[in-house]
Amino acid sequence: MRRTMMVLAIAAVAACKRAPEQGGQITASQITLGASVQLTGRLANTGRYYGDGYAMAVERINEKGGVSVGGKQLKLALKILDNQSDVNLGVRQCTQLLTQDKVNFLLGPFSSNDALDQSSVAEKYQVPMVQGGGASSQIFSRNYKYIFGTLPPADDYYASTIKMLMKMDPKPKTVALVAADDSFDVSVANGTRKLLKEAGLDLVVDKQYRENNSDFSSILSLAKSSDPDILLWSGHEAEALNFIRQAKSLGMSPKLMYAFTVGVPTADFRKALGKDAEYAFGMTPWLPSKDLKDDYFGDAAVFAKEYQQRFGYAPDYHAASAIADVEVYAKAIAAAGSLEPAKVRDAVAKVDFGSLYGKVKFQPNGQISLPQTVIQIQKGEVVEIFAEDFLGKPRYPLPPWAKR
Amino acid sequence: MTAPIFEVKGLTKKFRGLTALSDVTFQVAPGEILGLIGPNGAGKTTLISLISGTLLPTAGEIHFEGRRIDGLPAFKRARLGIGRTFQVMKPFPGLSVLENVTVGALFGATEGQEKKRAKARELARELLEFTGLTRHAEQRADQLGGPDRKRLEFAKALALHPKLLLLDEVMAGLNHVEVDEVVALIRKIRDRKVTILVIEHVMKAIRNLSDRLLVIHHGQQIAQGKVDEVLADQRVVEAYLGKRRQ
Amino acid sequence: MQLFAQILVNGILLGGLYGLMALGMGLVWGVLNIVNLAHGALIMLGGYAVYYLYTKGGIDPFAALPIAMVLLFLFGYLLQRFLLNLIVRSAQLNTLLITFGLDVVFVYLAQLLFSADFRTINPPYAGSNIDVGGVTIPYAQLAAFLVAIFLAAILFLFLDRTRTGRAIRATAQNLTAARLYGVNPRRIYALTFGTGAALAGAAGGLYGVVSQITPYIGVTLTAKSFVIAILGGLDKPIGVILGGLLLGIAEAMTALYLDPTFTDIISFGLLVLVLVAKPAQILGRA
Amino acid sequence: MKNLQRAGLALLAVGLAAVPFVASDTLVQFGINALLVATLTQGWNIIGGFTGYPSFGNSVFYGLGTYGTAIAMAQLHLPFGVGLVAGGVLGVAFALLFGIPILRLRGPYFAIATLGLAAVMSAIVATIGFAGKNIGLILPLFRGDTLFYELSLVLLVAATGTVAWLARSRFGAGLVAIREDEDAAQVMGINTTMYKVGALALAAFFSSLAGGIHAYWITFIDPGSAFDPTLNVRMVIMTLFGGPGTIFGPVLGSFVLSAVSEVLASKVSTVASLFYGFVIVLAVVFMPKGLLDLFQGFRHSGFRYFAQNMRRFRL
Repeated sequence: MRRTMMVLAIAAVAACKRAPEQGGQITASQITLGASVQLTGRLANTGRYYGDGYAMAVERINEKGGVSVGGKQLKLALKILDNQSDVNLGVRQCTQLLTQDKVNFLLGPFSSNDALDQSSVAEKYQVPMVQGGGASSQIFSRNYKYIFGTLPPADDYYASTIKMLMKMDPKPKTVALVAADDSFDVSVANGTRKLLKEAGLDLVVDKQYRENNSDFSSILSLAKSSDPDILLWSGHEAEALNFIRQAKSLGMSPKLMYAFTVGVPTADFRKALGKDAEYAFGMTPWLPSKDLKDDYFGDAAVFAKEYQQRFGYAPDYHAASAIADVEVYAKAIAAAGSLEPAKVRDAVAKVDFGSLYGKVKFQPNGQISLPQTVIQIQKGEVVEIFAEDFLGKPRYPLPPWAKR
Repeated sequence: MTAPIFEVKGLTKKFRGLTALSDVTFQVAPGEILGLIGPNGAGKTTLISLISGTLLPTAGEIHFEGRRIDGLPAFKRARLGIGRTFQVMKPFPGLSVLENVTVGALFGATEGQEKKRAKARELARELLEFTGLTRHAEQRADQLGGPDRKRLEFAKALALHPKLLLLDEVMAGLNHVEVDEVVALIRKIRDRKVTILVIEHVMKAIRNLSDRLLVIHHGQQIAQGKVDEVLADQRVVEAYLGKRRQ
Repeated sequence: MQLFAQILVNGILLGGLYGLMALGMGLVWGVLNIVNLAHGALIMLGGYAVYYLYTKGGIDPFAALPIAMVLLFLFGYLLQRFLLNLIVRSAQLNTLLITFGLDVVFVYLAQLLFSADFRTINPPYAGSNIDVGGVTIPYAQLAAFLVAIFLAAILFLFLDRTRTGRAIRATAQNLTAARLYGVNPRRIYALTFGTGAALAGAAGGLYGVVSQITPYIGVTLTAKSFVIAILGGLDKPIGVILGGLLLGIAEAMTALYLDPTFTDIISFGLLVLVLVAKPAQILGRA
Repeated sequence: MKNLQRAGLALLAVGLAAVPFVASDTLVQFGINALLVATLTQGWNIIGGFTGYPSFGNSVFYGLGTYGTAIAMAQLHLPFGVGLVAGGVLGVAFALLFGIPILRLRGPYFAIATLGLAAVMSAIVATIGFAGKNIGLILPLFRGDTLFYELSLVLLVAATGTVAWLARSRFGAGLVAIREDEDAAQVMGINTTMYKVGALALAAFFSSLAGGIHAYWITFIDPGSAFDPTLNVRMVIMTLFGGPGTIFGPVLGSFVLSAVSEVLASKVSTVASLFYGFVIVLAVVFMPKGLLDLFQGFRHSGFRYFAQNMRRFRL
């Protein structure tokens, strides 16, 4: 027994001594970005956009010569750890990245909850974290100085959709709102309630459900019995799939349209639902458009094609947001002319450039502001419908399930 | 007869309408050995469980040393000095024989109770000596053979410093030699001024041991008194041999 | 009133599937005394089996169910025969430990083999329904419910009427007694675990038809099965199905009359209450 | 010999206490986590290992400690010390209140009742506005990992000290007797209800304090992470891995498993969970009685230890 404890103690001491050397590969000739991302586990399905997006951006920037810092061309390096969708592990990995692997700057994980936790580490060590996976307003309400986000605020997700609805014919009157109870979706729901009130729409069903719920039959039956004109939904992709499939099997369909915060832009969503995905409205801050010019990839359309080729699945705004995160560092480091965290942080706060993701410029709280383009699935394709004004023709109103 | 150390009045136990024990009344004098007999299913073990407190009575009273105890939980009765053995023996299987007995010494009747493990262990060793288990002291309880397990039950119960010891069929499954050993052991225990209530099937042993007998049949108390008188009682004979029709 | 009837139907249909999920877990737990934490992973594997049989093999999901069950049976049989049998006589919690490890391995391998993509088993008739007096009854859910009841009935008859089934029940009572029965316990153990896995496979296929499959669905399903298996009395098929129905209806009603965020409070609260208030009566054994 | 042992332990404690001053921040972070998990495991050992009640709901104490601390700090703006006490009180009070009804259940029924309680509490907290609903609470940021580390270490030492006391005290003997045979324990004069509730309260005490420290350290909590049900499985597994009902087994088990999973997570990253799974499966097959037993058994009989075990536990 005693011997065992001794061995443990010795091992612990030995581990201490060796620890600092392990991250020693960093040389002055490169800038290392670190991230703890959900490559496996519950959130792996969306987490992969970040792992793949970061890798692709770093590679491309290096192909284009890297980043110029004080007259010297430095290459980017990337250190990604898989946090297995475990929030606590993510926090520890961020610390490891900063203290042991000595990465220069941090990139973010997917999801608001993970970003909330991980950004505390960045703030603690006063190293910038530019993250493209957390949109909840909570992340940016803490007066942290080192956290930046490239997803637009959750509160405004339905702003463009509601604006569109007011211009539709027939004009909707009643709305059902269904949202999950986690940080991001509560932000969405709160923002949406306000927007609906301003627009003069009548909220007839307002239900919150528990995160990871898989059975929506009660909510659907309730919604069916109050027969709303439109249904606005906010939650996670897995739940959206269940919701739509169960809506079909219970014959629930709002009179005019339904819209979802997540899922609609992703290929996975369309593949899993097949033709049941038709008519679903959604939103995205990003579409692979030729008009989005980029210094490294040409434009967003080219990027989307290359991404699809390389990884075997189509990118959505998560991937584009991830690319933008890396580009933010490239621009900010060049502007700062230094690798000092505080200086780079100030430069990040000041960036203002056009990218394949859109115009990247942070508000004082650290979050980006991008309009959400309303999209709809029509014949298996994602079609742009509305931004400031109509971009495409919506299929409206929604026919009941039996007549599709 | 001196003032009874232990007294049961009108004790009744029903399980969901089924009467397991009905209106049992008896007394036990200090230092006496009372034999409790009856056919299988008569309610003997129920009676013991009611006395030790693992079951609560539906009606009736139990008095011990002038104090009413039928509302007390089992552990309190144990601390007052009522020890029992189980028909299906219940050693602490994963503990050594010594530790099994030590537990009794740690928690038993208040005056004999040892709060310190070391002292309790000393006491336990004495009891192992007394019951002839010393050479098995370090063995795991679940590795003991049949007769030794019975001895362990005794030792555990004795470790409580009981004033009243309830023995539930401690001789079942033993051969003649072993039965004689146990009878001798029970006598030795009685010599320590312990009052004993013994349930037994082995008639020879019970006849040898008991000062008085109590007979239960179908939950009813059908006879009580001197050993020979009770065994000659017509109802007792009928209970054991079945009613003969004329 | 119509809404109430609809919710009741929803709850019953869902509850049948819940019951089927728990059947296998209860059987393995009751007979082998193994609390199989990998049960949800087996459900997940069953889901993938049916998914691939349908999408790649073009076999109707309900026709693919028996095939998936056979595959899962073999898998379960081998798992018990060559791995779990090695440790079944050590502390009961050890089986918990090893099945937890297996769960981790299965989930990882599933992600490697099948990717983290959402998969749905979506035959043309999934989503169609029939209207009975204003109550909508979805065909796929109804079929899933009937399959669940059917399998529970088969399991009941198998345990009650066949020689092998009786041997399994004898094993549940007492291993030594089972030996006297003339059965080879190693085989019976493997057979029982295989049967449990086969039932999990069926549940997985049906789950894919009404919901979706990812490598990670197992954890929640294990927890649900755990609860239902206990409520229903472990290796009592009828009881387990009733337990499933109870949970399904309770969840559906809570979502309607209280709040959807309360479903967990009610279902687990119900469980605790049942356990604390009346352990012996409600449960098959206590 | 005994003194030598004590000296060794003291040395080990001092060595562990020195870690934040000599080691890298990463190791300290890992240390905080490993120490807290070891404390939880040791807490489980009290109710599960000693008393034989396999709780699957100890996460509820951890969660209550987490929330007690977080509510005090984030909503009431009280200092950390007050929060920690609040969390501890909440956890122990819960154990006392619910211990009596659920400790009447035995074996798997107890396990599932505790699991249910933990799930209910998590769901209830997610609907309380004052506790931040399902969105969670944000605690003030504090840059003091050394403090967190030392606090966690003190807590673990206290928990282990308590278990060591159990192993030699009358109270501990009572718990072990309950584990071995509760009916027999009762007629031997053990107030089983009080002892069981006492054991649960002790477990709750250490678990909730661990939760409180973790809350302040991680700065953001929500019901999902505070009442994480997999935490229960981890506690059980780590205890069994090390050796349940022993003093150092649970600590050893949790250190080893934490280290294995951490090394895997940072070195081989994506296949980490696969390896972790295999480690557990192999551990059960080759050391079904835990690490401590393996050490003793192996010293005693070498490689035959494995064969002996195999023969004993296979069907």
